[in-house]
Amino acid sequence: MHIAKAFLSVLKRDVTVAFRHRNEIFNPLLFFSLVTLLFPLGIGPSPKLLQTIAPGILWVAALLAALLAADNLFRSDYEDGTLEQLVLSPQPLSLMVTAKVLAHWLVSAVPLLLLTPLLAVSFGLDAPTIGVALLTLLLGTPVLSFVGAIGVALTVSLKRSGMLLALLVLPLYVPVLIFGSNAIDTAASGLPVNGQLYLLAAMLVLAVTLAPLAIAAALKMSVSQ
Amino acid sequence: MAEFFHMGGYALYVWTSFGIAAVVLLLNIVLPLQQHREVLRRAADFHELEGRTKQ
Amino acid sequence: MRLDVVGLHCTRGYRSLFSELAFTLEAGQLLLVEGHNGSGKTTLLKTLAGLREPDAGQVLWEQQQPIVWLGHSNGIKDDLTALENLQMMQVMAGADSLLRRDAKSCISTLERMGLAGNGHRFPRHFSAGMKRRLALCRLLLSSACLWILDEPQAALDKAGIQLFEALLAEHLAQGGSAIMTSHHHVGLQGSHIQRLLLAA
Amino acid sequence: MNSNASHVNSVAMKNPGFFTRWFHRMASPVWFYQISGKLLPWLWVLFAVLLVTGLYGGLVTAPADYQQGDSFRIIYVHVPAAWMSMFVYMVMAVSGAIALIWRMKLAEMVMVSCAPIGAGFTFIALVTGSLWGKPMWGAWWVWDARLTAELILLFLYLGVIGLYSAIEDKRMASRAVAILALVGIVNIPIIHYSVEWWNTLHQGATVTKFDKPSIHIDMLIPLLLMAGAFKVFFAISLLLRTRNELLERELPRQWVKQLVEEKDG
Repeated sequence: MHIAKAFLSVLKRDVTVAFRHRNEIFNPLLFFSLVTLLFPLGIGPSPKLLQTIAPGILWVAALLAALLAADNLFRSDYEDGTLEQLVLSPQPLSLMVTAKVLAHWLVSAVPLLLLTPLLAVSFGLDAPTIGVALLTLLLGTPVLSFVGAIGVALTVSLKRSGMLLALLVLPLYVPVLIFGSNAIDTAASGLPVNGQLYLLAAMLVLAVTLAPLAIAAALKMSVSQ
Repeated sequence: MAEFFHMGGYALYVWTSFGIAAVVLLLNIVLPLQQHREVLRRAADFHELEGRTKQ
Repeated sequence: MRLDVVGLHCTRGYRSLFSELAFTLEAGQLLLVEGHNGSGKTTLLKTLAGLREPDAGQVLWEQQQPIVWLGHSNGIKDDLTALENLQMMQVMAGADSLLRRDAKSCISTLERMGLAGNGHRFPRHFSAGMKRRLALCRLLLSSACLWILDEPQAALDKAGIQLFEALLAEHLAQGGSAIMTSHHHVGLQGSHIQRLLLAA
Repeated sequence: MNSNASHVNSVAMKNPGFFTRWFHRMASPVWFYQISGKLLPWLWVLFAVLLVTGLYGGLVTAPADYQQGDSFRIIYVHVPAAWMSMFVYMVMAVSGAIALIWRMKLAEMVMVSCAPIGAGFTFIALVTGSLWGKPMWGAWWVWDARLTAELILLFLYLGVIGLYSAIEDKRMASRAVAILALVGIVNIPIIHYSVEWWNTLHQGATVTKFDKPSIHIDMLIPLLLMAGAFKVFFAISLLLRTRNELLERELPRQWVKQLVEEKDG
């Protein structure tokens, strides 16, 4: 029972800390909307064209926003010494890490989900497609957070690790990107998408179960620098 | 012999492929050998320095 | 509670900090690790705490149990109030039922460490000494029997140092043991204190 | 790797069986350095034999493909390199797992030495794949499932190399790379199938000619010879790089001192 209490208090604490840095919550949001709005400027306003590329753009923007938001996942804990305490605590590290990544997902990805309909409308997607888009993002963004957290845990002890983090993590984001954007594309043409959604859900389960082990091992390594 | 090098008109593609493969494989041998000499030299300096400070 | 260290060897880059280091720490004993800067004190403490792997040798425990670790960094979050930080320490200390796990014990810990009334303030506004005192609350909130402390008295004023030494003496008296480094003169005397000089 | 404050209490070897003694003796650096020194010349001979017969078979005796003509001979470099790019990653991940679980220094060095070689093979596979695609589809880059997956594999290798060079402390860097390699090996099948799925979905049912054409026997023999040659080459380059890594890490040790003195003396 005590572990569940620890899990919840770590989750609660991380969310409160994030809310005390309110402006940091908006960064991924602003980045997401900006990147999405750059494409029409670059490619041209023709609605039909925008409709076909909207799924890909939404997902690539969500992916980059997740990458950007992931960087401060463990960094502040590493600098103020709480990460050392977490690694040395008798509580199971992979569970505590899951709580931290979940808190990070709640704070960074959920606002993104709320903003997606607005951006999707600007790309001319109809209501059911936006519904599917939200569903794919709901299933996909936790995978992005968990996989991104592995990269962050590996590079937290390095000074300038932004580019390296992208190099480590973006190749691992490819499957989520493929199925996520394709699901929206298929939904736009009215076809059933439950195949893609099942696969996204399978990736989510895989990420939630395996990633914390890798993150815990990586944090133990980073802490011993 | 010329016909062999002509490769049925695909000479450019075939020989470039084999050439690049050869270059990459060669690099994978030459670089380690250079590093080997360099590591030995650094080891020699280290031990020589170590030898001198010990006396 | 016995800690055996056998043939411990740690290096930094090509420089060997210490090798063939061996000692035993019994219950109720204090080990003072001394040495000038860069002699590997922190590396030794991190290795003993399990944060870092030695290049060779073993750190053998009678049985597995949690420790209290205090490094150079205080391990407290500036964005959590003092009480919230203490509550986190309690949770992280793990499932030992010896201590009451509630807010009252946190408040009494604050008072004991001379931080009474600061419960709802943020460590961001604390002085270095107050932050160190908050970090030292960790000692009271965990029932672990081994303390591994890296310069616990850093930034503490005279009263703070005396308070810490009283806590340490009490801990040793109750059969706990501790390993610490310190540049200040430790005011404790007695046969139960071992000194270890790292002369790298 | 239990999660609470576990201390390094390495298991005392009560009565080590042959395997454990061999396993740990194999880990002793000096033993490895001498053995690899003796092995390398033989590997060179084997590599030369396999390479010459493979090339001769592939470039001369093998009949030209009825459809692709002589350009199909690129297969003798492209396919072995593609196989090796996967094989090397697996060797890297396995040695990473050994390094993580048994803390064996030698496994760490083998793992780290694999990355550049694997990246080399992946690069060869990509370039020869594009050179092979040009005469057939008139485009330097074809978004074929295999080539795309190979490109992502190259980025995985570059990630491993980048991570290793970013961390100064070699022991920590190897631990990090071992974790990344294991995460990578779990993701590679997922990436392959999702790219495969993505490719068939967008390109419709055009069967790309990249999988080995229904291969005639005297086309197949040289291919296997070349694959063998590449594997032996991998062993050579791996031994060379591992020996360097070994010297690098054991530099201050006594056996390196004697080695250096023998060389100068």
